[in-house]
Amino acid sequence: MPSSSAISPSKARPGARKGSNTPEALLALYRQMLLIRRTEERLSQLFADGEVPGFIHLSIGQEAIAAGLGSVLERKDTIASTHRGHGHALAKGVDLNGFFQEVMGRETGVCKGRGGSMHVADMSAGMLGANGIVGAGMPIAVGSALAHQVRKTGGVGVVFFGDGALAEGVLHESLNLSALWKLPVLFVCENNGWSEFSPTSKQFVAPLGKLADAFGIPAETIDGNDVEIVADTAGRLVSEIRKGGGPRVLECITQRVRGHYEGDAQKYRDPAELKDRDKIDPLPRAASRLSVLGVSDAVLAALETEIMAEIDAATEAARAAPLPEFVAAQADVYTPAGV
Amino acid sequence: MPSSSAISPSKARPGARKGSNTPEALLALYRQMLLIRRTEERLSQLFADGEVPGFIHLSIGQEAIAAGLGSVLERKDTIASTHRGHGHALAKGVDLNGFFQEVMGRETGVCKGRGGSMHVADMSAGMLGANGIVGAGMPIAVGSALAHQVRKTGGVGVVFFGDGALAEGVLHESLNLSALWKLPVLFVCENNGWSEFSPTSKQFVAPLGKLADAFGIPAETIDGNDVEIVADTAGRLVSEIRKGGGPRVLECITQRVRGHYEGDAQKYRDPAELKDRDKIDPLPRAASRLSVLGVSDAVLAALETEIMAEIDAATEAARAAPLPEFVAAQADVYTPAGV
Amino acid sequence: MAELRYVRALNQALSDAMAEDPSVIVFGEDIAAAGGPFGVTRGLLEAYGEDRVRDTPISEATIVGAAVGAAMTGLKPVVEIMFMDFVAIAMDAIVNQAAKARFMFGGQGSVPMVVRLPHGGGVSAGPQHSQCLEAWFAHIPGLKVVCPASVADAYGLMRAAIDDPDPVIMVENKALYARKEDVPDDLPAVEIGKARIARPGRDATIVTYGAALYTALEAADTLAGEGVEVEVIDLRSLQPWDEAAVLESLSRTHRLVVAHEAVEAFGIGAEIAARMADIGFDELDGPIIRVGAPFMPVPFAKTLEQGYLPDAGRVADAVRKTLA
Amino acid sequence: MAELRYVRALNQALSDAMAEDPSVIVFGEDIAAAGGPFGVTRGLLEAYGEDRVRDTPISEATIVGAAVGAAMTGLKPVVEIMFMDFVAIAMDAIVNQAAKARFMFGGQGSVPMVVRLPHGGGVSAGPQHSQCLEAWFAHIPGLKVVCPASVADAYGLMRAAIDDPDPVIMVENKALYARKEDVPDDLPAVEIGKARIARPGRDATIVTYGAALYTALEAADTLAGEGVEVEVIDLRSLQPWDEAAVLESLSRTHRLVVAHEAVEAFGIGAEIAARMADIGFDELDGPIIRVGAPFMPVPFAKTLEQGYLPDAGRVADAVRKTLA
Ligand SMILES: Cc1ncc(C[n+]2csc(CCOP(=O)(O)OP(=O)(O)O)c2C)c(N)n1
Ligand SMILES: Cc1ncc(C[n+]2csc(CCOP(=O)(O)OP(=O)(O)O)c2C)c(N)n1
Ligand SMILES: [Mg+2]
Ligand SMILES: [Mg+2]
Repeated sequence: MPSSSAISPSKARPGARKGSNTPEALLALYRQMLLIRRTEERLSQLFADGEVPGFIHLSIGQEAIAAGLGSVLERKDTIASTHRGHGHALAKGVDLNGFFQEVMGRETGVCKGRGGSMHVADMSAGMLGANGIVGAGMPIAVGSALAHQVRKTGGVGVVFFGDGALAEGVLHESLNLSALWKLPVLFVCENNGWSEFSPTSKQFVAPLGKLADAFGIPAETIDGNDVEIVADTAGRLVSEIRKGGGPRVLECITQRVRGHYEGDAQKYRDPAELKDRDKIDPLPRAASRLSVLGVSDAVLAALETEIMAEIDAATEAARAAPLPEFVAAQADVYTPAGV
Repeated sequence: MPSSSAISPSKARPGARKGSNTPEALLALYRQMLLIRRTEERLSQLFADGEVPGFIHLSIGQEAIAAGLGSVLERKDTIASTHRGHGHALAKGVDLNGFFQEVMGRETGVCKGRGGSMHVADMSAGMLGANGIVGAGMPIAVGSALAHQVRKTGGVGVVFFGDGALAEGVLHESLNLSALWKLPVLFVCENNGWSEFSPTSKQFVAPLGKLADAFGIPAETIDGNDVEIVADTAGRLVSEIRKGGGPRVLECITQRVRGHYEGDAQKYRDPAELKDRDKIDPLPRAASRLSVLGVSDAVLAALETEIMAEIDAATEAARAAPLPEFVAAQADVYTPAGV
Repeated sequence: MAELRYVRALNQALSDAMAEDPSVIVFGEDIAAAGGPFGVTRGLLEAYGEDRVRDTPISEATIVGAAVGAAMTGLKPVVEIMFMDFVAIAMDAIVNQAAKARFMFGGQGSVPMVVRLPHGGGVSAGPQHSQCLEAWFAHIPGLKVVCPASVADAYGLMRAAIDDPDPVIMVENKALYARKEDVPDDLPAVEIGKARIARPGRDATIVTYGAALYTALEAADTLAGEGVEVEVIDLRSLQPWDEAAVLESLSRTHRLVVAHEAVEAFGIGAEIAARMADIGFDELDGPIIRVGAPFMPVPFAKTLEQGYLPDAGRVADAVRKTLA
Repeated sequence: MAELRYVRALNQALSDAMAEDPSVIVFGEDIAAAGGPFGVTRGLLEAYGEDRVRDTPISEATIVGAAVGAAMTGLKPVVEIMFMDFVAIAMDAIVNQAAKARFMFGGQGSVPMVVRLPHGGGVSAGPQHSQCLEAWFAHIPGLKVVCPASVADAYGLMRAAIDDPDPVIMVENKALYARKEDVPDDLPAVEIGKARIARPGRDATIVTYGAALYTALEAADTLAGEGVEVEVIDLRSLQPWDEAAVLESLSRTHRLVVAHEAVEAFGIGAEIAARMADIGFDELDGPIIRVGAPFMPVPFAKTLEQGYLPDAGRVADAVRKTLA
């Protein structure tokens, strides 16, 4: 799509390339990305082994966006996510154990195994849910922004959506309503160039920046593979929003490394598209920046070990966790009287 | 709304003010407008007298748009209209008698009294229906444009919609799909500043021209009260579309003279808004242009008489026409076998 | 005791709820400054301010979607879709989001929102402004559906709907807005899920709701003249509906008719009848007969709409038939 | 005779219809280049070209709305909504436009379009990718609704749906796509509205459709072992449905069970049961029992979905209960 050609991921906004982050802050961002990456790699394996039911959509390659956003949001801020929402959930603070147990369909999962990968949510963390309906998160985030505004919480609503979702009419309606009411909401488009099995360039013709501009909403298109750029830009936009500046749009150019879902043979895709993957992959990029900032390889290796231990533990805990029971689940349809 | 303030109706595109029309062509446009005006005035009366059931929305003040468009469309072209669609229907060639009989709920009406004012349609005239659902005509016109394209009819699909409809998501989707597929479709926004009881400026923030531009669709905003400007611009756009140029957007600035529906007390509206009505009313404007072009008052007076006779006849015919019978109507739900 | 109109009862309920609970907000098309197309929301803007009473653009999908998001995060939105027919544009937010959120998130939270849907015909509003689509919602786990017929219930069910922690579809028959009744000054909330015996009787039971209640009562009057005493049950809630009350009545009368304005086929009445043909089978001494709209769009012309709308004659015939 | 998969039968039907009639076009999300998420449209792009086989943006409301406009003006569009759940976004075009156009325009024209809606669970696809919402459409005058269970019917009903002058909702159970059957080489179109006796029997009738047919047949096998001979009727068409065939069977067996995967409450089975409790009342020797999904969203976890989906055990129990 036009907006993705307008910016080449690896050389986007070179001036902004040197993020304003301290080594500690960047290390935290890196840690978050690594946690998401290793978690999804593990899920990929578990899925292949039949330990994860249903279908799952991995965000491998796109972690900088979730991590960058997560680093600037507060717990009271609310996010609405997509079918590709593992990263968003973890970066917003959903507990890793509850997450694994959910995706593996356990009673102890964050949604008691009722929802699974496509419906991970944690109200206490302001994570209003992954969503199986493309675009549906937009009005939900707008509504949560309305609640922030009316309740004067000082919070911000954020919606993540893919480039394929640009074609849904709710985008138009949500941009308009949030501009009209000056709602504290950030629209984050994760533009990975793909909409399932089709390049989005064959589906949607309007650059998001131009669309936002028509609604008078300030928009930025950035290299979504550079976690510092994401964190810096998101931080700036979120603080503008928090100050009452109204909605903002942030388009992050990135790439989908895996298939649309796990098991997707991707016959429709030229493998060459990913040949420069290492150059654009947010993790090695952040790692090399860290080494420029003086963080040693040993620190990164230790981090790796630490995260793998967490993930191993979460995997084992999920395996050991009880499966949900049908009769109990029926009680979750409606709120029990007296609650 | 921004797009309406961008252009002041009475002095819009002054260069274009002198239309390229011959006296004959302008007289035909005037005739069409006059027919619509007098028809709706009659309906207003009939409604007040209880002879028109349901509720009706008049386009008084907006006739230049219907007449201008109607003058450049061929019979094979297809239009999708709105709740305020009387003018579109008549200008597209729906028979006046069938029209009156429909709006007055007669078996001999163009839709056999099944639909009424909000659902006037005539497939043989390429009038795909007024519509009770705001925005719903857009994808229908887009679909008919698809049929024109696939069937290579050389025809064009046109959708009329109001400024209030700008807020519906189907606009976004329809603009995108028609740009993507280079469909022969013209989007005609009748911007009368009102969306029911609310000024559209309090509902929608994006100028249509900017929106269209985001989709790469050429758009023009014109004085919709000048029938020559409408006819000339529509003629140019329709011929570009017919030549395969893809979709176009035409925004016509106009005003709603009557209430949202007949019987609307309009407490919400400052009567001063319409004080300059005569200056912007498309009928006197066209009439004075006609006199500049040498058409005598006598000709106009004769036209008036002729049209009133047609309308009187149509009214009487409708009064005399049979009411529909329930049992027969049930047979219209599905196509009978063998058709 | 004072005379109150249905529309005013709804308005009062909204106002009382907003006065009691600052988290209640109201939004929709032309509901604020103009007070709503039917006047249900009149005066709320003046009383509660523009933060809590908002006119929206014509964007039904996002109106309801935003209500879901707001309801998840501390507000209790009451949104209006001007005519029930238009809810076709907003089904995702209701069905895939609001209805499922509590369950699919494992009971973490509730979605306390009300979607107001004016339904029904009788005013030549035609096929796209008259439909009764409540059966769609009753079929969706996670939703509640109510449909008040009386003025007292208009107040009481609106209060209950707003108080309810789960999403409630509030169906209001347009023909009832102007209805007047004498009601007590202090109207109570009405428990969702409880039917009401609108007229006691022993020979047959008519189960109904909404504007059809008055058609049923008229039929009962006619039948009383023939010596047939019909019990009329006003369901009030359609999801959940009061199975026990219907079964109890049936076990006294042994005859069942179900009447509503909605299309008969696959309508609300189908479930009532089906359920009674199961759990109430042993009580039945005659066929269960439904009276609803015929299988056609709501027509415009008066002669057609008259033929279309179920009337007391058809309801009385149904009772006679099951008694035959 | 050759072995054919359900998904291939649908594909063949689309291809044959496109070959015969140049006005048939197919569009939807990822249906062209990728051949559809389930492969139903595979090869059509190559065979019929990009003018007639089109990938669309993710814009369900406009996909279906455009199909309506195209169908009014000379084409016969077949559109796919990837999962039936997503049709919630496109209800206006189906219900307020396609279904009503012929009637509200006084029978001037038809709207020959097919909307393909894959429904059903069983693969842990969760609450927003598993719903069976066909009852919504069966309630709407102007629509037809079909749901093939067998491979031959997948072909025959797809052909009939495309040939039909009115809008047809084609419901395909995802779990059946992989199903294989031996079928004749020359499959005929199947008349919409005609049921099929999938298994003859004399002791009770099970009325069913879609994937639940196989659950019902399994139950019939079990019951045969107990000496109970069940007749299984595959409705195939849900609107119109074959009332006469059901009544005829009931008048031989005198016992009725209705089984489907959709939520039981206010589902398709309610209408079948309600109708038979009226016109078939005198034939009934036991309660009409329905077996459908419980009143909850389709859950994700395997243990939950197993408990959720109606199985042969529940169907057999229902038969035993009505025979008791
Ligand atoms: C309303 C709706 N339509 C279609 C789908 C099927 N679907 C799931 S993901 C997807 C593509 C989304 O693309 P994009 O928004 O770019 O997200 P990405 O997968 O690239 O992260 C589609 C069409 C859906 N889930 N919901
Ligand atoms: C989907 C839908 N929402 C709301 C309405 C109620 N309604 C009818 S006309 C109208 C305002 C339309 O304004 P505009 O599009 O500017 O047309 P105008 O009346 O000015 O001609 C509204 C809200 C409707 N008919 N359909
Ligand atoms: Mg994408
Ligand atoms: Mg307007």
